[in-house]
Amino acid sequence: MSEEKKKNELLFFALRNSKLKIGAAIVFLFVLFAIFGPSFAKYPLNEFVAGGPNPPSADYYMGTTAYGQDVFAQFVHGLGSTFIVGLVGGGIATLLGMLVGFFGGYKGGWVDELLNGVTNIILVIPTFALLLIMVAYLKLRGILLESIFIGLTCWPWAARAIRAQTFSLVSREFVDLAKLSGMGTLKIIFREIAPNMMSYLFMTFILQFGGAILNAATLDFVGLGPTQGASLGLMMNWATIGSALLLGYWWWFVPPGLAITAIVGALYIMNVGLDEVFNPKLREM
Amino acid sequence: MKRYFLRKLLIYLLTFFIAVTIDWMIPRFMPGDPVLNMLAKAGSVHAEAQEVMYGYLTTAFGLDLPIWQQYLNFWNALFHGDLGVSVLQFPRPVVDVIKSAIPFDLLLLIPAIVLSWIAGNKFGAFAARSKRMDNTLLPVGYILTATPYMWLGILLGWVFAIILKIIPISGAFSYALKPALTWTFVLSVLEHWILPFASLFIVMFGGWAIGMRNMIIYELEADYAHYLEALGAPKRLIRRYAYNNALLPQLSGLALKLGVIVAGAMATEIVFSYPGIGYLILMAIQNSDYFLLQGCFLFIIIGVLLANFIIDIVFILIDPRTRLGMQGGAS
Amino acid sequence: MRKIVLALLSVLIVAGFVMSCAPAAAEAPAAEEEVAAEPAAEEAAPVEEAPAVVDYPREETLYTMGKQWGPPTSWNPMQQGSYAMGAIGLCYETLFLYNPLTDEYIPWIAESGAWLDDTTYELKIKEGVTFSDGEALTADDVKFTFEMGKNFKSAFYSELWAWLTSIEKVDDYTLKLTFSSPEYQKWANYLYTVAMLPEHIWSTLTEEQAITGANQPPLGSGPYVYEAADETKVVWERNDSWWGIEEMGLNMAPKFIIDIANISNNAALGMVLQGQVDLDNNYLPGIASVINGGYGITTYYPEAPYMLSGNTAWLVMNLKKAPMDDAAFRRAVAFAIKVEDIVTKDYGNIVLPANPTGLLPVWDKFVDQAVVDELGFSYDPAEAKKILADAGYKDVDGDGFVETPDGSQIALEIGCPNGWSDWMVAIQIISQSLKEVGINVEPVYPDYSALTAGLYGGDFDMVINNDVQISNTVWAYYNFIFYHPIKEQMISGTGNYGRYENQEVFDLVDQLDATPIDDVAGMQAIISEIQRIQLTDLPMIPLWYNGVWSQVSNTYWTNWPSSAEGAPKYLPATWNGYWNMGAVLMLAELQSTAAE
Amino acid sequence: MSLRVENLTVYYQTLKGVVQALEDASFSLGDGEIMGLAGESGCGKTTLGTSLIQLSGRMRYMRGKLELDGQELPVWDNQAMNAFRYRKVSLIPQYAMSALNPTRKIGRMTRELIESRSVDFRVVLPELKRRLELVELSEKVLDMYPIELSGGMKQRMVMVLSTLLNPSLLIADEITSALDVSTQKAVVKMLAEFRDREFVKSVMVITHDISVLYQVADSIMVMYAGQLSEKAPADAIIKNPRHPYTKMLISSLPKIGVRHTEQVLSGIPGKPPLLLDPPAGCRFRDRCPVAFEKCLQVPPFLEIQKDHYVACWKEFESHAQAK
Repeated sequence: MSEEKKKNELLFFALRNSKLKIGAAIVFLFVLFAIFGPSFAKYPLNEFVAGGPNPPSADYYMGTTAYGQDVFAQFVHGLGSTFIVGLVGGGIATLLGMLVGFFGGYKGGWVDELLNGVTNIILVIPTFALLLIMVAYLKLRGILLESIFIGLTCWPWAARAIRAQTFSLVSREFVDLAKLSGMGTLKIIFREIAPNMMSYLFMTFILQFGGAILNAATLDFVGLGPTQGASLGLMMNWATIGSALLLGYWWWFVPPGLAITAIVGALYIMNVGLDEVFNPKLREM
Repeated sequence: MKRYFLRKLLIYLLTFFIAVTIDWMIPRFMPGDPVLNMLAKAGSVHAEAQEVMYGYLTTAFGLDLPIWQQYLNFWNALFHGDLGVSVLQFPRPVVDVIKSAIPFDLLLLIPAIVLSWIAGNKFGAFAARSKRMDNTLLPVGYILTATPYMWLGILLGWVFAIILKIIPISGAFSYALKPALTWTFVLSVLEHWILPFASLFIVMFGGWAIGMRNMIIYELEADYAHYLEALGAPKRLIRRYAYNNALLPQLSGLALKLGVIVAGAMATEIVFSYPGIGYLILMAIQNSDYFLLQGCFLFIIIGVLLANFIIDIVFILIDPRTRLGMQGGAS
Repeated sequence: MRKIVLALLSVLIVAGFVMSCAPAAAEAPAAEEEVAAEPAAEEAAPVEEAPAVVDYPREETLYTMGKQWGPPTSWNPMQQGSYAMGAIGLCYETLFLYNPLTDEYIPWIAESGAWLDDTTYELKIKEGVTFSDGEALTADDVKFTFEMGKNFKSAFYSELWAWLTSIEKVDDYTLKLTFSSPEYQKWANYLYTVAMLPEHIWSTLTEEQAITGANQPPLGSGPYVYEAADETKVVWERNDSWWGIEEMGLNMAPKFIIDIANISNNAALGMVLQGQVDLDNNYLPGIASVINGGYGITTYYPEAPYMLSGNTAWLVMNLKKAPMDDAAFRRAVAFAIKVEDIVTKDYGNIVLPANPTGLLPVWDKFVDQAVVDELGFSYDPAEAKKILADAGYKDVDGDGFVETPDGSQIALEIGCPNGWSDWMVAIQIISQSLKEVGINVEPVYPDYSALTAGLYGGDFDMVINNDVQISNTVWAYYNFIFYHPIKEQMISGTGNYGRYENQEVFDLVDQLDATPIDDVAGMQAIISEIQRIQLTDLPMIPLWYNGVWSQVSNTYWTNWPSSAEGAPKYLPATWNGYWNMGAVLMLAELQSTAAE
Repeated sequence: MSLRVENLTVYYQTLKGVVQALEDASFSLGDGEIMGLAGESGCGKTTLGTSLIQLSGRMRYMRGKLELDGQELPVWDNQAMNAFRYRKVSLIPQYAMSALNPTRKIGRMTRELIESRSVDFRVVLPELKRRLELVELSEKVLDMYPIELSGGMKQRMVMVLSTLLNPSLLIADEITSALDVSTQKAVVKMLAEFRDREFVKSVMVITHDISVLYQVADSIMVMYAGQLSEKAPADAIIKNPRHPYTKMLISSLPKIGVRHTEQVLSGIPGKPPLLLDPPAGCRFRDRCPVAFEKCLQVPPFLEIQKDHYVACWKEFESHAQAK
């Protein structure tokens, strides 16, 4: 089948894959919210506009924190940073993972051992050990910094996964043939191996995207997150610090967690949809 | 094979060496002076005494030595199981502090990880059986794995501890008890254990289920599966093969997740004030007890490395492809 | 393979259970104690034992929380900050107690103490005071304890010997102390902070053992003895042969006192609300909203500020840096900060805005109102702008922020340790209100040690600090603000981190130290001079009074200290140094609800 | 007659529409006959082959009747077909190299497969060993993992495995394409050997490589664009082809026994038609030098000589004249 046709077919299946549509719709919705939400926020971010905690009302769409900050403002800005983290963090992690995974898996031997060693080191050093030192030195930390940090520390997962996958491909015939035909390493990797695990790479990226978001949430929650702006993890952090549960300020800690779950969940569902689109075999299941 | 193992071992030792070196840097890289922090915490009224104390403790922590010597001493002490003294829990040795936290982690993490892995794989394989189940059951998996550990923890605690008041929200066992091997105590331990365990288990379960589901679908489309079908082999057999083969990537996933899980466990332990390593780390961070921090990280490093090594070996034992592929690489 | 995994799992679970009892085993002495203390618990192993049985009956137990950051690890009264809750106060005792609320010194181990002349102090000790092992506590033990400061330089009170020359034993219950230069105020402080140690146990210890040892289990003369401790708590059991029962007719109500190591705010508040903790000394955000909320939770005051004031939160500025080196600028800052917002929004009205002098309410009598009226300050942005303008601070480049008179940009940082949530919010509010008058200050949250390093080394702009606590002497406050001499490293316990230099005021502070504690008029005279200088130069700006955080549950115990008529008037706090500030007397006043 | 096929028609369901991969194939296969099935790639030979044992997901059985040893083959009914698979009809797949479960020792996998077909492995084992010997594989392979075998070894292993239950019909799909010439010969010879020893009654060897067929095949069937063109004894096809397409196919072979490469026939102008909506009548028409108006109808597959079937109007005419 020619390239042109392939494209159409993918598009065709993309359009009639409900998983993909639902997932994408949810994510898209939140993206819109993140982009346009701030302009609807009545109050500036993190400013102490109200006397104290207020339940949601026409005045404060999503209520206010115990300190009288507008939750809506925090929420929409938080959404924004969530996507930044996912995109930047997940992106960097996936790229590094591909690089390491492909070469390790394909080359094998000492290259593999070396890359493996590097992976292991990153893997075994609890990532927030590095973060701690960073935190200690940087009095001001932004979302972008956090994203980059996550990207630089969370790639081993992808690397290992891709490496394993590459392994199984390397022992397949077409790779042998390619080798016999004297193709160069890069060529084989990107012409033979990569295309054969496109959907897998996609899956990896989206998992990383979601993973980065969850990672950030955890870091923020233990108080190692950004010191400026807003993030959903920070909201939860402050909510627990402010005993929001016991005082029943549900509007403070429910939305951020829900949003994260919804976004990441939607991403995963979307991802499986894509998987089916890319992989005809799955369609027939 | 032997040669291969030796090489692997070497790699791991190297990794260990580097990781530990980085770990060693933590307290020394931190701005400020651990001893000063400690004195600041001591909050003694009289500065004069503090200055004496300062000199005294600096020697006690061996921070007055040249850096290279400190490094050598660190390794030396390491092999004698001495990780220095905790600042937060002065004068308690870091090793003691960690020792008393480890059981709670084993209690929490091992069952959570292993059970969720097994259950998740089964569920994923089950979900992959038919389109209908796939579409109905799996979204559950996605939602679960997409839930932030601590948020689930908060909600669980909220529902069971605060609204229903049927499970204690914090600690590892009732404050009215002394640790002793009695039923009362064991029950109390279980009752405090269940919520943190649940929030870890549930989230991980979703992850494994999805992983397995994706893997098994690939396997079911593999050539050997088609061949068996052509020879009229029953679905049962084919599924079994697919499942077993799909377990391999899942297994390597297990090794990889450990790092992440530690973080997740940390968040969970914080929510429930469960006195494991994660909680200890938070304590150490908040009180800038970098010696304790160092110890905790060392523990994690060793744990993760060990797990990786074991899983590597298991892999070699059960996956001929890897084994032979690697031998090829080795020779 | 799954079989293997399962096997592994089960093995580890079992291992986990067994090991989870390790803490008990690990603390060998403790374990032995337990065996001795209650065989019942040890025999409780058999399966048929009813699950309801607990080691500490609830209605006889007082649960406290708030002091212990991390597991209890030291019972050594020489480790001022880190000893386990109650080591001094419940177990070891001091010569006197000091109750700040009534400003009185209560003879405790001591029968009396008096200055015979400017350099000699006579100390009489109660007869019949005994340690919990039955040994009598005599002049020898007191002498030994104080002389430990001479022999062991690292003892926290070793500096005492810079101005104490000798201690001589007159008889078994009388001591005569001779001073080179009497520092009355400081001495008065020692009288209720130094715990008396049993010579027959401590005399054999080396300096290292004595100063850095864990001293577990401890043996003191107090109303409670060490029962047990593990990762999460320390348990004290009432000493029914305590000397105080006869000597002072005091009967401590709780049979057991269990102090729980701090847990997350959520969990803490939860336990308070459910009556699982009787006395909680954590800062619990939002507590105001549950008081009188039907939970049976009360605080010292039934309405705002709810809490007693325990220390002053200061805005410390680096006087070695422009523009903080300019008194006018500092004054403008003082006028610009909207402390009211911090009080209402950050703390939900559980704190009080500070008096311009920064003196705690208990020291109102030392506030020279005339000086305050003349030189004091209050939130007034207009005034702040005016002061800036007059001093030549103008917005030259039109970025909305003023520049220094010499036209250079102002971009300052105000810091507090990362994770100190209430302060993090506070500095956000401060930076917000300073920006409103055109002073460009950004909030920053460095890690604690980074912050203190900067503070001690003089590398900072603005920092919130509350190092000095409520105590018997206002001198301690001025010693903090005007600490001298200025050193390279102004480590904790000193003060004056902004490096304010003014010999005149330094001398006044020393003079104050050398004023007898009962010479109130003399003190007032000196203090009003100090206050004049303080309010003119504003080396630090007092912001608000942190409370003696204390919320109590009336589910199991009642008659807590409170402002109410006839209620006990003590600091309801378990923090180190507070038991001996009268809190221990609270235990005798408590009433069990089970009793009724 | 071990296999009789009548009007077997199989289409593919794709997005673009229905691909008419196999149109009214009617032929038969005698006991002990090894029939080669040749044609350019995409001519539907693999479709024909696999449709005899298992219709893959997107294949649609349209019509036709299949009979094996007098029993009807219910290829349209996946369940019912199971009874015939392996015991009656078996397959050596194109992907023989990766047909074995990589994580099972070959012996164990074989056992599990055999037992899953409710046959006692212990009974089969001796025979299995004998056959391994026959294909020059030592018993040890049973204790090996597939990855430890060379391509040729795997190929032979699969051969043994696929024929272990002595199926009546064996479909060998492109068994030689991945092998080098010498191994090809060996494999092909064994195929014959298997037939002679009656491990299998009859074999259908699918390949684009006529030279391979010439070595073993008793008869050769040529397909073009989903239609049968010609079937005849191997000699007849090679020496005296009747269908114009076959003629070109043969003539385009430089010399007998030399490998024919996979390219579109050089000698013939044009390309085979798309099977999405193929032209009516003879699908070779457009490329056929001798085509005439009659070719607008589909030519029947007629036996113009003993065992020599052709589907070409021109041939029918000349044949008629010859008589």
